[in-house]
Amino acid sequence: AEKPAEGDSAKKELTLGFIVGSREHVFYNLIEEGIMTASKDLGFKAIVLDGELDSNVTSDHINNLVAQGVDAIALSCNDPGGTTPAMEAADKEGIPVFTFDCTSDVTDVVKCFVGTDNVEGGRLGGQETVRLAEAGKTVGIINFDEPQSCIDRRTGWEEVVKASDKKLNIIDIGNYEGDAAKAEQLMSDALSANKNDIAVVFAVGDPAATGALAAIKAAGADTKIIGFDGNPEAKAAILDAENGKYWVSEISQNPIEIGKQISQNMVDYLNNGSVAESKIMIAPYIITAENAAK
Amino acid sequence: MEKLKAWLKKNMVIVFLIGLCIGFGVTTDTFFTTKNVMNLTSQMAINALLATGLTYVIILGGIDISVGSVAALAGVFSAMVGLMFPNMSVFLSIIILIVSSLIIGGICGFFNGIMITKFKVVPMITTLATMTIARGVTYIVTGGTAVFGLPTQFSWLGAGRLLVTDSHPNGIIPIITLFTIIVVALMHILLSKTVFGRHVYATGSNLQVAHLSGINTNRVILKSHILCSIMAALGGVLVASKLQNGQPGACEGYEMYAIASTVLGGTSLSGGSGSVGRAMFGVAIIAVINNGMNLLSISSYWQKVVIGSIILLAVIFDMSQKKKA
Amino acid sequence: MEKLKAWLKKNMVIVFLIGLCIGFGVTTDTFFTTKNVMNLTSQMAINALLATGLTYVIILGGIDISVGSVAALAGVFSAMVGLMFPNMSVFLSIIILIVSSLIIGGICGFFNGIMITKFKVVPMITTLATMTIARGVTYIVTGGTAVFGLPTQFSWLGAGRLLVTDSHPNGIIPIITLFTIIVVALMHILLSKTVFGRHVYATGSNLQVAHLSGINTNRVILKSHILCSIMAALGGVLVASKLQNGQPGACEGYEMYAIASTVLGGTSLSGGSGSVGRAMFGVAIIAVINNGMNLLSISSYWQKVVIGSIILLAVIFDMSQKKKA
Amino acid sequence: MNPCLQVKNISKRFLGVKALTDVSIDFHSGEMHCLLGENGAGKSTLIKIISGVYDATEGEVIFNGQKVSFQNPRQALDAGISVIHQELSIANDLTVAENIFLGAEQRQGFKMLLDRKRMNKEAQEILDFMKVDIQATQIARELTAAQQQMVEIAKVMTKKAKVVIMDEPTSSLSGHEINALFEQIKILKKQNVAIIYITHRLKEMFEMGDRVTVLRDGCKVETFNIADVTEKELVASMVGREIQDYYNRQEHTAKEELLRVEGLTGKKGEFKNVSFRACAGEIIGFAGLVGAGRTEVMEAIFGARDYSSGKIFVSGKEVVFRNPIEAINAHIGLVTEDRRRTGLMLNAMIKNNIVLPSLSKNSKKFGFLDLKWEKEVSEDYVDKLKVRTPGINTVIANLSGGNQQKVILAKWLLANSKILILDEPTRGIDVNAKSEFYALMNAFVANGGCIIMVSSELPEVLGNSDRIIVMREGEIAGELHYKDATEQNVIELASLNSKNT
Ligand SMILES: Nc1ncnc2c1ncn2[C@@H]1O[C@H](COP(=O)(O)OP(=O)(O)OP(=O)(O)O)[C@@H](O)[C@H]1O
Ligand SMILES: Nc1ncnc2c1ncn2[C@@H]1O[C@H](COP(=O)(O)OP(=O)(O)OP(=O)(O)O)[C@@H](O)[C@H]1O
Ligand SMILES: O[C@@H]1[C@H](O)[C@H](O)CO[C@H]1O
Ligand SMILES: [Mg+2]
Ligand SMILES: [Mg+2]
Repeated sequence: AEKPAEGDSAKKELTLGFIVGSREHVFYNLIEEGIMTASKDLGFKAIVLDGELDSNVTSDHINNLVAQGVDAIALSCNDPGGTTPAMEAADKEGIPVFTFDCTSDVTDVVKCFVGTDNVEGGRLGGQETVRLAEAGKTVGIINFDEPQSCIDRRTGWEEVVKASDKKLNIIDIGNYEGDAAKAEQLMSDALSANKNDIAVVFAVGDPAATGALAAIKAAGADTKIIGFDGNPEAKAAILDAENGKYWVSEISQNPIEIGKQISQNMVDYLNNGSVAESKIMIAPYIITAENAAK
Repeated sequence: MEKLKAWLKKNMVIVFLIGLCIGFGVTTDTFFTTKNVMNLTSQMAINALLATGLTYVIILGGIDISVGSVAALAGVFSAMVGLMFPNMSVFLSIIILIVSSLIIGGICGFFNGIMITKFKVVPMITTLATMTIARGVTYIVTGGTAVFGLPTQFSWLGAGRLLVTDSHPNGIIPIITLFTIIVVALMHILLSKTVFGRHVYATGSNLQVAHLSGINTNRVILKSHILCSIMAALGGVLVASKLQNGQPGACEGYEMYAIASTVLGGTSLSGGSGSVGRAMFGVAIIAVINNGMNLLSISSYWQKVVIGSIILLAVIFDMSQKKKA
Repeated sequence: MEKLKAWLKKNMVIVFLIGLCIGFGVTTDTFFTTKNVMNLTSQMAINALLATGLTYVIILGGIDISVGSVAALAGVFSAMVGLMFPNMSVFLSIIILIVSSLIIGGICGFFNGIMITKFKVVPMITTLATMTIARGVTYIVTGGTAVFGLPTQFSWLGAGRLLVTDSHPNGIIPIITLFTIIVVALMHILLSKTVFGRHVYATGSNLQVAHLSGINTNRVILKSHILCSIMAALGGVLVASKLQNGQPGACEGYEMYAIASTVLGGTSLSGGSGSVGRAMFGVAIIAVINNGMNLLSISSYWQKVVIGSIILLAVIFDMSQKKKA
Repeated sequence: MNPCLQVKNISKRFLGVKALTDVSIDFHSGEMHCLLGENGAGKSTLIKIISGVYDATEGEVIFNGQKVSFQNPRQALDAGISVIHQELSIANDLTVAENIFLGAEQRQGFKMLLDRKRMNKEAQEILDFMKVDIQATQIARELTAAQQQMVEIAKVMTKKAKVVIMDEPTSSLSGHEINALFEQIKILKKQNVAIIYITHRLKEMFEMGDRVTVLRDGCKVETFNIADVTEKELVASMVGREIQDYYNRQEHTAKEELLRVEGLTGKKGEFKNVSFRACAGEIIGFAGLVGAGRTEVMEAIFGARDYSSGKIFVSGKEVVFRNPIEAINAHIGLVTEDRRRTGLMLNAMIKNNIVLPSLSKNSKKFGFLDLKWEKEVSEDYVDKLKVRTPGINTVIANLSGGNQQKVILAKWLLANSKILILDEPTRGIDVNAKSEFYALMNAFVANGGCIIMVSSELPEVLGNSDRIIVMREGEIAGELHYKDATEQNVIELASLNSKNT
């Protein structure tokens, strides 16, 4: 894409298109919050669309944003490369493409990616697991097998837990498919199968942690939960006298920051023709009862 | 002996269910533990309620694919109401849950029923619309976030257990199981022993005949849809209670398992015949398969293949035996 | 004048569609741009193919809720085959896509058809099972991750555009649109102009009469299900081609929009009447609403509410006019 | 004496159709008042207005001296008007007792719970009293059409109604059951109930009726005292002109053998050891009581029902039809006994129905439809068979029964049938349409075709057949030449009592 003339951009308000992974997920709604804050601060018009975690829908949205004549597009690709043809077509039309949360390695048109280092987040989850479990105990993971972000978390978690010298026994509790109630059932069944003897469970997303919490309480087990995302309900649970006995730790992303940063980079690119860094990894961090209140 | 054979032929589903249980009993060492059996009954509860309501509308020759969405709406509604009473007693929480499901189920069921009887929209399309609209409303009222911060009392009905012992410090018998048994039993009696129930069968068997016999068929259809949605809503508030949390995305796709359970229980999709009690065997089959496969750590991908095949097999098996009888 | 009125009454859906377009044309300044209109036609393609196949089985009085899963299976299958030919030409890619859909659609449709005709399992349950099994198989063969790394040629059919100009560096006319128009037109002719098509209507109108009139109704049902699944599979390979990528989670829930489109187009869920051509108006209505609401930046939550309401409204509107006629 | 029920200046308009025009009739208690008229004359419409199914466009209904306007069947029932409708009104999935008490269930426990025991007991009592062999606890689906009709009769008997309306109650009944029905009617009369009775069978009217009102094209022609009128006068009044002997017997000459059946035995014992032959130029009548197994034999011949043993020969060659397709290819046609369920695609057009079995053989290249051919042949047959309709594009559900039957006949003529099997071909069809239908049958055999006619209406069998085969409990009880056949000896052969003689 060509560098826009300096004088122009000062006057004309920019219109930026965003496609979030799914409006049915708090995490993305928080990213949207970040985008909206940035839109006020930086003075651009934001069009935010729901990708419904469906690459076909996301591709259609990209084409439609191009037809609407937006100045730049940012999207969350839930799998490596699913939206490549549409992204490349947009680029060819002179509209720069950005990604957040999940990116595509298949194409080189992406100007900039802002997201969490999910492998690192998984490692933090692994550290917490090792910290919370006594040696030789069983620890489990509730995973979500499809989104690349969650696959990465699992990779990081397994790496650390396997490497620990506590000789923890790892079990796979199952694929919760994004449904809290399904996670509840998986967790109850795992507790049955292991006679309540699971020391720690790592949930790759907050809905899974919510389900696990209900199952653990009902079973009368004392399994500790480590969640992922940093949603408000996670913080509330950690601070709660009762629930905080189980849900003790959370690996938090910073979705609002992701939303702000992606916006900033888009504006920068449109103003300067380039971005400072093409991959911005926002470090995940651990939340426990000590720092949850902030 | 002959009698036993005839009974077996008519009740292949039960035989099938027992077979499954024995199978999992042999292949795992936890299937028949008290804890697992109790879990299993509590896991059946939601689908049992959905299938109970669906039995009514399927006997009418209709269908309701909105049950999952109605459940979710009722769930978040009850959670939002619950937030207004941070110091609620267990008793109040039960009232909140039940009243929420009556309100949301009543509204959605009334809407479905009116569309079908007054506007003559076929049930599949009516409930498809309701499914979409109710889900939309759920997301609008919650803003897409889970409704959380509810007190523990809120989860008594959905997650509590009775009979605390030393080895079971949290109790043995799930309250949700008892509650569901009572509701399902009442709904079974309503369908099989009352005049209203008879009118449901008659309307489903032949609407024209029922009308000419002086039955207000529109009212029967309307009431059945209200009951169906209330059952769905009850399922939804129980999920919320269980999770102590109102999830806008809850119960998505549950309609399909509920329909399958009802059909497995012998209710015919063309209407006129079926039974709440027998639908429970369908519910049990699906729950046992899920639970057993989880105990065996079968991957969720293979679980899909297995559950689809078993539904098909059970239906074929059941039918082929009935034909011979 | 009278004739126009009569025509309008019979074709309320078209009036509805035109009204929607005018509405969005007035409220947005991009709806009627070439780019947007072309996007719109290409975005209709998948649902158009699904609805076309569904029209056949719905005319038979059946249903197929497995179309979304069959589409996904065919999509990943075509992508996996495509990976074996890293240097494929555009021509070969088209062959791969079409042959994949014939194979997967053929197998799934045959399975559905045999279950329905030989094992007498009702279509709803048969296709519910196929829906679950096909999705499971799709996840198993892919291990849950997308099949990627396909060459650009693979996406010619699904994402390519003809007529490249300066202002349209990607071309104007979507190839997927042309392809879909041809397939849908052929399927329309098959249904409306051939003996086989007539047999589909006859079987759906009254199975027994058709059988006693010398029609091999089982074969008609089997063939229709194969056609329906092939259309679904074609839709699926086009998604894969469009995304240059085989997604195991693709097309989930698409069956509901396809069914709604078919019904909006006037095909009756009780069988015996309907038309592929008219189903396309239903497809267009849904696509226009989606597109228009996005242009108006209506939130996706409200979109659900609006689309559910409009499906309901359109059906009520259409029926009330027909009754008066 | 004051009339118990009056209709005054009733008119009824459906979209585009005027079904009734200014009809006024008085009905009296203790009297059986018959309604007579051709198919589509408006008889059923009138009773549906009386019983709250339809609203009248104009006019009023006066019941017990008061103007009434029932909004639904419930209100009419509550007022004491009870109806047996023309279409069978049975809920197949319910038991006999549940059907009998449908809408008027016996209750217990706070009026919510069903009192099954009492319903079963009382239902069984009335069935036994009517001397029909039906169990109150049977599922209605398991009953034959005749038994279902008897259940409907039992249902009105329990209602203690002041007016009982019966719309063609005997169309699926045979002699034995008709007698049982007449016994009940006598009881109703004694109880001073007003009876409105619709039938196309004049004989029944003369046997049981007191008065008769003739309707033609939705208008009332006249009300007669049955004692003062002849059959001929009634028919003339109904049709609008004199009709001669409507069986119009013609002499046929049997030619070469077209069909021979040897020792045909059904898989479930529906029929046993059935043998007969039928020749070109003949009409063979099949008589018997309802349930004698005639329908099943015909279905077996047509390839629509499996049989366990026996042989079928067409034109001397042995055939085994695995399905109707093969029978149709051998030029056999079957007009089934249940027009609406197995005879017609009711929501399709006339032309679509006519060409259905012949489509494949008359298509263009690649299986394309020949629409010109479809139009031509349909119009041709509609003309030839004098089907009364605005055109071949009319939806067949809108035709009268007789005209529907002609379309079915056209369908098999077009399919080039040589052997036509007609199962109860004139059920529910008015006398005029019947006589036209018989003429078509005669023309068909005169052209070298062969007809096998199953009918429970004896006059029809006697009036048209060359030979009469009588079935009893699945077996052939005897065969009579028409000259030797009388109602008496056919009934004797058909009924159980004569088994030992
Ligand atoms: N619901 C309806 N809608 C439109 N037309 C109707 C309807 N019901 C009856 N008709 C028409 O009204 C006229 C009278 O029909 P009706 O059924 O009363 O005749 P009928 O005398 O009972 O005939 P049959 O002897 O065949 O039973 C016919 O022309 C019929 O087609
Ligand atoms: N599936 C079956 N199993 C056992 N018996 C049967 C079965 N189907 C029919 N029958 C018996 O076969 C006989 C023939 O029944 P059906 O009423 O069809 O005879 P029909 O002579 O054609 O009567 P209609 O005069 O009404 O046409 C009856 O006695 C019936 O009970
Ligand atoms: O990739 C996303 C986010 O990172 C978040 O955890 C929500 O679920 C996943 O699908
Ligand atoms: Mg009539
Ligand atoms: Mg018969």
